[in-house]
Amino acid sequence: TNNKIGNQILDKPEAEDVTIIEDNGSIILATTTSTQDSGLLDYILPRFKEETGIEAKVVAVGTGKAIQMGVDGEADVLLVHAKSSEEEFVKSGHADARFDVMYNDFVLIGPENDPAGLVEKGDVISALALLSEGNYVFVSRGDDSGTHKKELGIWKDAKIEPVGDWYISAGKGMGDVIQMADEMVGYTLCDRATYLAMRDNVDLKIVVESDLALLNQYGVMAVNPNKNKEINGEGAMTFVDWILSEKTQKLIGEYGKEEFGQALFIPNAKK
Amino acid sequence: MEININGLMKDYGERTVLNIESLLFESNKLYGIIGPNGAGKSTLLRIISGLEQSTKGEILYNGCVLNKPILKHITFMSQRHYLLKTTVFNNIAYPLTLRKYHKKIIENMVDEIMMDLQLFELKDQLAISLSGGEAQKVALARALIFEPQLLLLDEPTANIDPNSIKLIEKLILKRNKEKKGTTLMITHNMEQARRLCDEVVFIENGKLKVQGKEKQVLV
Amino acid sequence: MEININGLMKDYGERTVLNIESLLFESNKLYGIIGPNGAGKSTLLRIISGLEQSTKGEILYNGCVLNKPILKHITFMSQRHYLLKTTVFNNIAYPLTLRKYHKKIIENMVDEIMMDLQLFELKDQLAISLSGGEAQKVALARALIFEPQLLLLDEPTANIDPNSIKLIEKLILKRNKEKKGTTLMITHNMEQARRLCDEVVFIENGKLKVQGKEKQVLV
Amino acid sequence: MGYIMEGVKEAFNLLLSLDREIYSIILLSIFVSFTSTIISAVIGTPIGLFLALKKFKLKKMVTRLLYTFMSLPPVVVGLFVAIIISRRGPLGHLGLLFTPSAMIIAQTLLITPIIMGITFNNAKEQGQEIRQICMTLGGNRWDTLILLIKEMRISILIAIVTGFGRAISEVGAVMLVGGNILGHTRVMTTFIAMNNSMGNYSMSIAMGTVLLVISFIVNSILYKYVVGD
Amino acid sequence: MGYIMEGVKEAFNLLLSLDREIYSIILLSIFVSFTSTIISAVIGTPIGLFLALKKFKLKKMVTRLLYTFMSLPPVVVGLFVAIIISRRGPLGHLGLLFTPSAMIIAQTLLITPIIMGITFNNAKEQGQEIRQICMTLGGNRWDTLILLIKEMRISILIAIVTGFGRAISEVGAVMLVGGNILGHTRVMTTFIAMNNSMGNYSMSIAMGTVLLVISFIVNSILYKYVVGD
Ligand SMILES: Nc1ncnc2c1ncn2[C@@H]1O[C@H](COP(=O)(O)OP(=O)(O)OP(=O)(O)O)[C@@H](O)[C@H]1O
Ligand SMILES: Nc1ncnc2c1ncn2[C@@H]1O[C@H](COP(=O)(O)OP(=O)(O)OP(=O)(O)O)[C@@H](O)[C@H]1O
Ligand SMILES: [Mg+2]
Ligand SMILES: [Mg+2]
Repeated sequence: TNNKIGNQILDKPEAEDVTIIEDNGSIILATTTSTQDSGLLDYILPRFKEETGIEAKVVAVGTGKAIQMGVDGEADVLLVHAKSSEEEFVKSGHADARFDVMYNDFVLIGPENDPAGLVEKGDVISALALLSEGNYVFVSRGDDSGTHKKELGIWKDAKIEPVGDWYISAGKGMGDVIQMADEMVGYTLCDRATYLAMRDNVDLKIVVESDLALLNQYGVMAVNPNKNKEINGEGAMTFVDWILSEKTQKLIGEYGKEEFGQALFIPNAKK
Repeated sequence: MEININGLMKDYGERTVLNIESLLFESNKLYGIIGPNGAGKSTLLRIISGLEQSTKGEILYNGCVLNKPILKHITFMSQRHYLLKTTVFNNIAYPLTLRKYHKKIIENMVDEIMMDLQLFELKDQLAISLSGGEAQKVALARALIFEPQLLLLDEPTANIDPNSIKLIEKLILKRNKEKKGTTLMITHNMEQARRLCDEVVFIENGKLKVQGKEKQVLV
Repeated sequence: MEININGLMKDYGERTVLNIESLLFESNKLYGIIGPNGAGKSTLLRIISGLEQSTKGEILYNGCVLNKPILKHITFMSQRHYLLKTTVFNNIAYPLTLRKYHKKIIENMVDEIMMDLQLFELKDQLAISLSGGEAQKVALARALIFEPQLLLLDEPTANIDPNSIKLIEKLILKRNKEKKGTTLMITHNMEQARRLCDEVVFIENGKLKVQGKEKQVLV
Repeated sequence: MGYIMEGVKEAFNLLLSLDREIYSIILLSIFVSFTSTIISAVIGTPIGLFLALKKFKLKKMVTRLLYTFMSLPPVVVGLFVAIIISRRGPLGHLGLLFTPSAMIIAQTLLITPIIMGITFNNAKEQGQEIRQICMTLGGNRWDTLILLIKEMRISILIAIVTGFGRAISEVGAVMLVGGNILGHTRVMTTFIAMNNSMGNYSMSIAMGTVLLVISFIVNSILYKYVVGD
Repeated sequence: MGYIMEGVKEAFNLLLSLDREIYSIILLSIFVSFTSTIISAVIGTPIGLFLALKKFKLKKMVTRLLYTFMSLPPVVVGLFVAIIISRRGPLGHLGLLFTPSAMIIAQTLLITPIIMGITFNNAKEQGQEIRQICMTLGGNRWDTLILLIKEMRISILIAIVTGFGRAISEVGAVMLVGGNILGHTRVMTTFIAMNNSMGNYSMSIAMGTVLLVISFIVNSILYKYVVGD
């Protein structure tokens, strides 16, 4: 019967059937808006509850805030994508370790007709350099998120300081920024998963992709349970083990194939 | 202004509070309206003033039904008068301000009536802080000042002291003598009705009981 | 209840509206308070009732200053009475409800006073829809019903028809004869003062002018 | 424009679909906003009446502060509550963050000043007379409070309706302290905000329509009950 | 708790720093909310008075709808406005999206029902008498409107203060239609929301404190001007 229930849940992954699953407490998972907006969590988390009896409560915020929640001990486990901040986090003793979970990549997206002709450039640094000449709008997350940090890193590599009317600092989540870029007929940098999830709603296409500089690595960290007695350290470890497990990794690799014709995330946990 | 009432009825729910077959108020006369509490006197005046709709019947003002130009020449001083949240002066001046009189003229007119009613000392006092009788005088002054062709007064001297009543009656009589307009005045003071009115109308249970020269009615 | 007033003063801003050096109201007597509009009569009653603070001076109720138990035995019917947004019955019953009388007793008492004042037909009518005189009767009934030791009435019959005035005066006199408490009553009706009062107090410009048996004062 | 038509259509589908998830979101919204409105009314009405009728020093100051608190920003209230009930905060041991209780607390803080302020303002105009009547007829403080509430019921109703409207429609506070967790703390407004940022406009419009319909029904019931027509 | 103390301290730093960016955010907030409050008051007050005093069929229905619209959720209003003025929307050619004008439009839609509803409710109680006085003394409709506004100024004030409070404190609508663009459409509430999502709590609290102080000053000025004390 167990198997049957599992199938039901897989059939309708967003449904969360609390009543028939034993209750083993809950953990708070702080993660980025991109994992929630892409629909991945709704897809895999029912499975976690089913297998472990632990409920993962997702709080989707910017990476900056997710990490702050970790520092404050407000979250039990973090699933974020800002490698250097994460390593800093571990170094400061807020977590014992960080593990790679999966990656996808960032893409530079822009209007269908690509008025700036970025498609020809092929690499992100020269594409951004062209944008910085100021004739085309670029919408930045501007919110200290993983994506924003990535973008700032690229500007730095390109030795350009992005200022001017063309550079829109939005201070908003990924989905909102994509919509703003669409509305303003501009460009933006975003993760592929969110773009794929939203592409039907906007007139934007990918103009630069597959640049090594655009890799987007997600990591998972169980927050140091010594911070306060409310932290569910055990549950957090269970989650980390679970998301790194072969079965879950496979599940991650499958997400999106049906709907978008390609996987949104590539699992890369090291065993 | 001549008022001609025909088949007037007013119902509140089941109850008919006013039912007057025919009643005529002639031009420039002063009428007293008397009758027990709840007889329908105020209701009648409210309907004549246009504040309330009758259930049935018709009222003609100089032969016409009520319209905006006529309305401008009617005023009604209610039993529970409302004074504006401003000074006594501004309250009395208000109808003149509405008619865009010149400031100087307004001042003269208001000063005059305040003198007549011994209100002058209260000129700049806020109306909300007046005593009951003072407030009633102000409401009366406000109604009298623009010399309406039809003046409807609902117990205008109920809270007034005997001396002031004399002043007020003098003003009302003067208006009547100078033929400045028709006056209908509700009162429970039979002496007053006798002193002032050309004719008295007695209403009971919503029905017109007697109309006539005061002496006949007030027996 | 005996009321002893000493050096009472009330100022509004610059103006002194009440300045009474000494005044005594004896137990179980009926006093009339008369005087021109704005003399300070209502102010005096409001201060005695505890609704307003005096600027200076002292009032003793049976020798004590005002406190909560005494307050329970005083009532004040204001010139601009406020009726509750409910039926006539509930309005009159309200002071008894506050005193947690038994429902049956309340009903009997209210019915009786409604009979006395010819209000019975209005029992279930909403108080807001009453005529001016009807409302005044209800306010009076509400003040009389719980038989206060000190009854303060501010022009209680100003809007009442002559017949009803007789009923009301009968009720007030009965109370006085049965020595159920002290009554202070403001009125502008000199006839009424003569008919009812044991003693009359004449106030002018905030000052006590004459106090005495009615005949001496009302000349 | 198409989104709007589509959204309204979808609103019907949403309601008719009998989807358990959608219904639990709607019910949670109603529950949270109702509870906080009731708590706020119970606290705000008497205090508003009291402040209006009592003379005391600093009354002017208190009045202005009260009006100021009527414009408390939901995001600030949310953050404030979040800090207090966060694990490191003084009430952390209660484990309230990201629960419906937290949302109720935040909304209560948000709308109590609104209910209090509107009640206060109306009582300043009509309350004195009512208080005096009760006093002269022998009522004590408690009687006065009861009578004030009865006589001012329509004014108090509008205060409560305004408060409820604010509670059920605000998103800033509940997003912060509730966290928009599926199946736990997701309410109508956070659902709408989330769908907005996912670009699912017609879903947002649909839920927005449902929200307005609920608001309409609640107002009608309250109105009927209080005004009696 | 530390955040809160820190935040209040930071609020002073913020104000004293004379940072142009911070000041332009504050000024934009005030400008946008003020403008929308004025527009809403000009529209909402007369209509509210009119609805309260006029007898017409469906009045009960209109009343309830009005109360319902008092609980319009900012996110829905924002989305609605965004759809209308987006590139593909009917007013797209005006290029209003992500401009202060868009924020004013959204806030105006949001608070007009609030101002209208509160005015309506108060006018139902006191308005009839005022209207009748004006009529019996020879005033026309316009005179009546003026007199109603004068006599009910305190009630109207509270309606406007409530509306302004809602406008300056809401984030859902301005975030959507303004876009929180640095130097263009970033206002106090979107700044706070953004700092929240960045985990800069003390910055949020600081700006929240500034917002309340401004609200206090605006209320005090309005109050002094209208009530005259
Ligand atoms: N809305 C209403 N519903 C029911 N009855 C009403 C309503 N309005 C007035 N009445 C009744 O109509 C009757 C007539 O009222 P009206 O005010 O005309 O009396 P009145 O003759 O002026 O009395 P008074 O001398 O007491 O002023 C009263 O008995 C009153 O109770
Ligand atoms: N708040 C106030 N500010 C200034 N003057 C006031 C205030 N309240 C009352 N007064 C004045 O105090 C005086 C006394 O008022 P009070 O109501 O006691 O008069 P009264 O003797 O009852 O008169 P009436 O016979 O007209 O009822 C009046 O002239 C009134 O204008
Ligand atoms: Mg009458
Ligand atoms: Mg008086």
